Amino acid sequence: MSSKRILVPVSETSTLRETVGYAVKEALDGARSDDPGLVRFVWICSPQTDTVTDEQKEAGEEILSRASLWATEDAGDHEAELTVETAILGESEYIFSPSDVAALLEEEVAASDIDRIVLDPEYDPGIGAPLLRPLEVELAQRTNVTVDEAPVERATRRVPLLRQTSAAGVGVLFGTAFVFYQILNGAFTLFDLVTGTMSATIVAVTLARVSLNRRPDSGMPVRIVRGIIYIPYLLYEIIAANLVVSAVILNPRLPIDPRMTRVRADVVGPLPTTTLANSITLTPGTLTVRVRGQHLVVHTLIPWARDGLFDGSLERAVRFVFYGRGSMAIPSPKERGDTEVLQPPTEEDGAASTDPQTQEDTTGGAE
Amino acid sequence: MSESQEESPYVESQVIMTTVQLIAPFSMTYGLFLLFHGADTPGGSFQGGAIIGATVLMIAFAFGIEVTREWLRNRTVVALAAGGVAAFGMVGLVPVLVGGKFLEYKMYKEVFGIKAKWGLEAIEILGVAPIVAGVVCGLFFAIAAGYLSNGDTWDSRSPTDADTKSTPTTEVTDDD
Amino acid sequence: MMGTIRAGAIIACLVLGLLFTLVSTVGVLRLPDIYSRAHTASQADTLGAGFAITGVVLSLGVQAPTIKAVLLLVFIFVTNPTAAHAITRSADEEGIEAWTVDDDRSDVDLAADAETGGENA
Amino acid sequence: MSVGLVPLAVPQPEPISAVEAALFVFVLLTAVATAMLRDVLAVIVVFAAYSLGMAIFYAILLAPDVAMTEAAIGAGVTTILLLLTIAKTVRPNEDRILERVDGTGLVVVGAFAAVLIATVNEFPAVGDGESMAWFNPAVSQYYIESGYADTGVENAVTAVLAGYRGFDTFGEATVVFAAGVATLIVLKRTVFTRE
Amino acid sequence: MAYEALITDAFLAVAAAFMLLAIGMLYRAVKGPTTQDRVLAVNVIGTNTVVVLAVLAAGLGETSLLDVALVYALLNFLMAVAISKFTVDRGGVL
Repeated sequence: MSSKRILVPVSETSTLRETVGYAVKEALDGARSDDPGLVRFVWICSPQTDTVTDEQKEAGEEILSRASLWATEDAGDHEAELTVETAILGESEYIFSPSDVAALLEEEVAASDIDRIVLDPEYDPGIGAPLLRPLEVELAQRTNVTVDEAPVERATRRVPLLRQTSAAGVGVLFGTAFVFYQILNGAFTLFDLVTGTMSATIVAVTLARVSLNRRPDSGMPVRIVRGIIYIPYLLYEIIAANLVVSAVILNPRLPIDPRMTRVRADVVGPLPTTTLANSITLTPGTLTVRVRGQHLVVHTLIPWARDGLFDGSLERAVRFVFYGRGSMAIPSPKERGDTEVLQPPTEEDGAASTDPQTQEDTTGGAE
Repeated sequence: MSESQEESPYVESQVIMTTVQLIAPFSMTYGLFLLFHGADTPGGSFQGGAIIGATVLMIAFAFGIEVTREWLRNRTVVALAAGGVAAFGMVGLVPVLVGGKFLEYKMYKEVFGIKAKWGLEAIEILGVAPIVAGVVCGLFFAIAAGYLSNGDTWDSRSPTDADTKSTPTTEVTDDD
Repeated sequence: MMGTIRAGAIIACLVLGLLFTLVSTVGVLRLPDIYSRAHTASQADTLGAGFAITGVVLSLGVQAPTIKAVLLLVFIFVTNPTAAHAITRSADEEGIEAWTVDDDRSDVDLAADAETGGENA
Repeated sequence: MSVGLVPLAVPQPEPISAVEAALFVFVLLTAVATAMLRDVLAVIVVFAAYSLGMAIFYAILLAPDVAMTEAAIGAGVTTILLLLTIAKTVRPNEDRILERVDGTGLVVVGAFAAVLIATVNEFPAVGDGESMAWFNPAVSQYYIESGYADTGVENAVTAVLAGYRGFDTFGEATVVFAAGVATLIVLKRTVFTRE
Repeated sequence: MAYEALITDAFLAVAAAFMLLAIGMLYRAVKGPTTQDRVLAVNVIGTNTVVVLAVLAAGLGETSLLDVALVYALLNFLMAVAISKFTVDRGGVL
């Protein structure tokens, strides 16, 4: 499971140092001197002009050399077990969207036999749009390698409150607020249309940079439709599980077996993670306690719920909502070895139905 | 910003942040709805202003006060509160200027041909709501800063202020 | 006939809502520690509220206020799990350990251990 | 109106309903718990529950304006500001959850409460058509009859607050503003110390 | 429309029952032991309040109560979010 060939796209960010450290640590994990791990740093040219200026290229080379210096530094005594490569990408192409970046990275994956991509949470190749989320989606669709965000701890707050926004973003927010206002109101008088417009403008202007994680794109309506399909499924899951858990709680013997577990979910980005975390919480018997990147610390009440969680049906459904039908067919977290019971039973009582395939894969670095 | 974030920086919860991002536009729209419709339906500008203020608190809790501070400048909060009082006074004084009495809405109809109703609406929307929203935010940030000040960088004046922080609660209840 | 069905549906929804909220209350009172209690608080209660408000929606029928009741449902379903997450996260942050069947400590002990033990989450 | 001392129950047009009874118990319990708890943080949390009960009370009494104020202020603002203020205080470390009751204090408070309860009887019943409020045509009746004609506002509460008593409301708004300013003066800072 | 009275009674009875459950929940709010337990209990009471208000709105035929319920639905989780900050290092992370 331990992945050893890691691709890291780099850009000038405050979290680059920690990302490098994380990638090196992951690459060294399980590597031997006869079978060295690989960390490949790539820098993607900014697309401001058709041709890349020397200045830009120099800046890129500077970042890359800094990254590889850090990487050797972090490898320390294990230097022999690590190969560090650098490359500049996209010199001959015009890159202006997340999917272009993803396409470049996809080529890289094929060329260098990469099996994991580590993303800097603040990675931005300078194409001027909030990019991480769409990039993660693209990569999840295009490649079959693991994509994860480096669990960096920033000196400041985890996420900046204000993000870049766009006319489309303001528009979406304005529309939402306006529709909500008219729904509340129920009548369409001139007064309501005027005040509704005013309210929606105020909301859009003040909150556009707060509420939108990313620029709305053409995939948004599709995701909304898929989200609506998801609701009845979730309701069914909630009700079915509720009946089971209710029976347990009303049972005079109270046959519970609470355990803290950890699952690495294969969804990336704030909204998918939150949807998954809240769906898990809403489904009785499981409760998301912490979210660290892709690692969910989930408290489970009964073995039945634990098995359901490890089967990953909700994860698949959330992947369907955000990445489409094609991305549903992934192995369950249990098959991937992405599950772990943090409080394994100490005594051998036969009831311990969950065989914790405890694998110290990627979870160690999450703390 | 402050590199010396002491030991083990606290990581904000992704789930809480995303939910707040989702709820904030709705609660803010609802607050605005209440203050615009205070004249005809239950609720009104006081409640609307309080809900708008609560929306800001919501964001401050999810993302942390420092970043909210960058978003909402000092002068925004002060302008809301002080501007509200000023607007209220203005609406009241205009009838005086044209020979009526303070807050005599009838004068709006007689002199400007505006229905008296809009005078009421004006003090509700421009006066009461901004004052409440501004004061709620202002109190929140002021009290929150009260105990961040222990050696923290952004209380430049007196780091000992922290001990006086329990006084403002009496003022808080005055809002009702 | 339609009236009978509608009345039946409304009352069924209300009874179900009451039932799940009862489960939630029993759970919060009975279960051994904060994490387990948060389960029923966030889930049974959300579903209970969901059913009860569905009853209200059915009874209001097609009119303007109905949509407010539907919005209530939506907001409850979005905010309740977040609240449960926030609460348990804070418990985790304080270092309160989750109770397991092997554990013979009570919830009071667990809370006290978190304060005195000094082990971080 | 009967003057005889009927225990607590106000002469109501309708008997007290099950909801009201349950609500009464709830609010009473939260109030007692708020007074008795030792941990100040717990007091604030339980006080939030009290505010929830009061909001339903106002709703049952058909005062949605007041209920909404209670909702917005109670759920959104008061609890948060109290928490902010209290968060750094010391909490009692003992096992005891509730305060010990002081006998003398209980007697004094009980006597005071008894006096207050005795006056309840003199209140007009909810929805009582013969109460004083309806017999004062100079004020109440006037508001109800000509409020809409005078102000063009459908919500009578708003009509009174912003219309008839606009000057008063101006004063109140200024008081809220002054309260904010006073807090800043006490804390010796602008809203954000560093701009 | 013979059912109208029945349904109204049902709504009022359910509101009363929800209040009784809230009273039960108060035990947890008072007993604790941790602040999180209390906030959890009050959060459930808050959800109950939303339900009671909505049910009363239907039972009393007073739809304006739905507006009050909406305020709670939007703001009820604020305290839970707030407490998640305050319990950590006594609000130092705010």
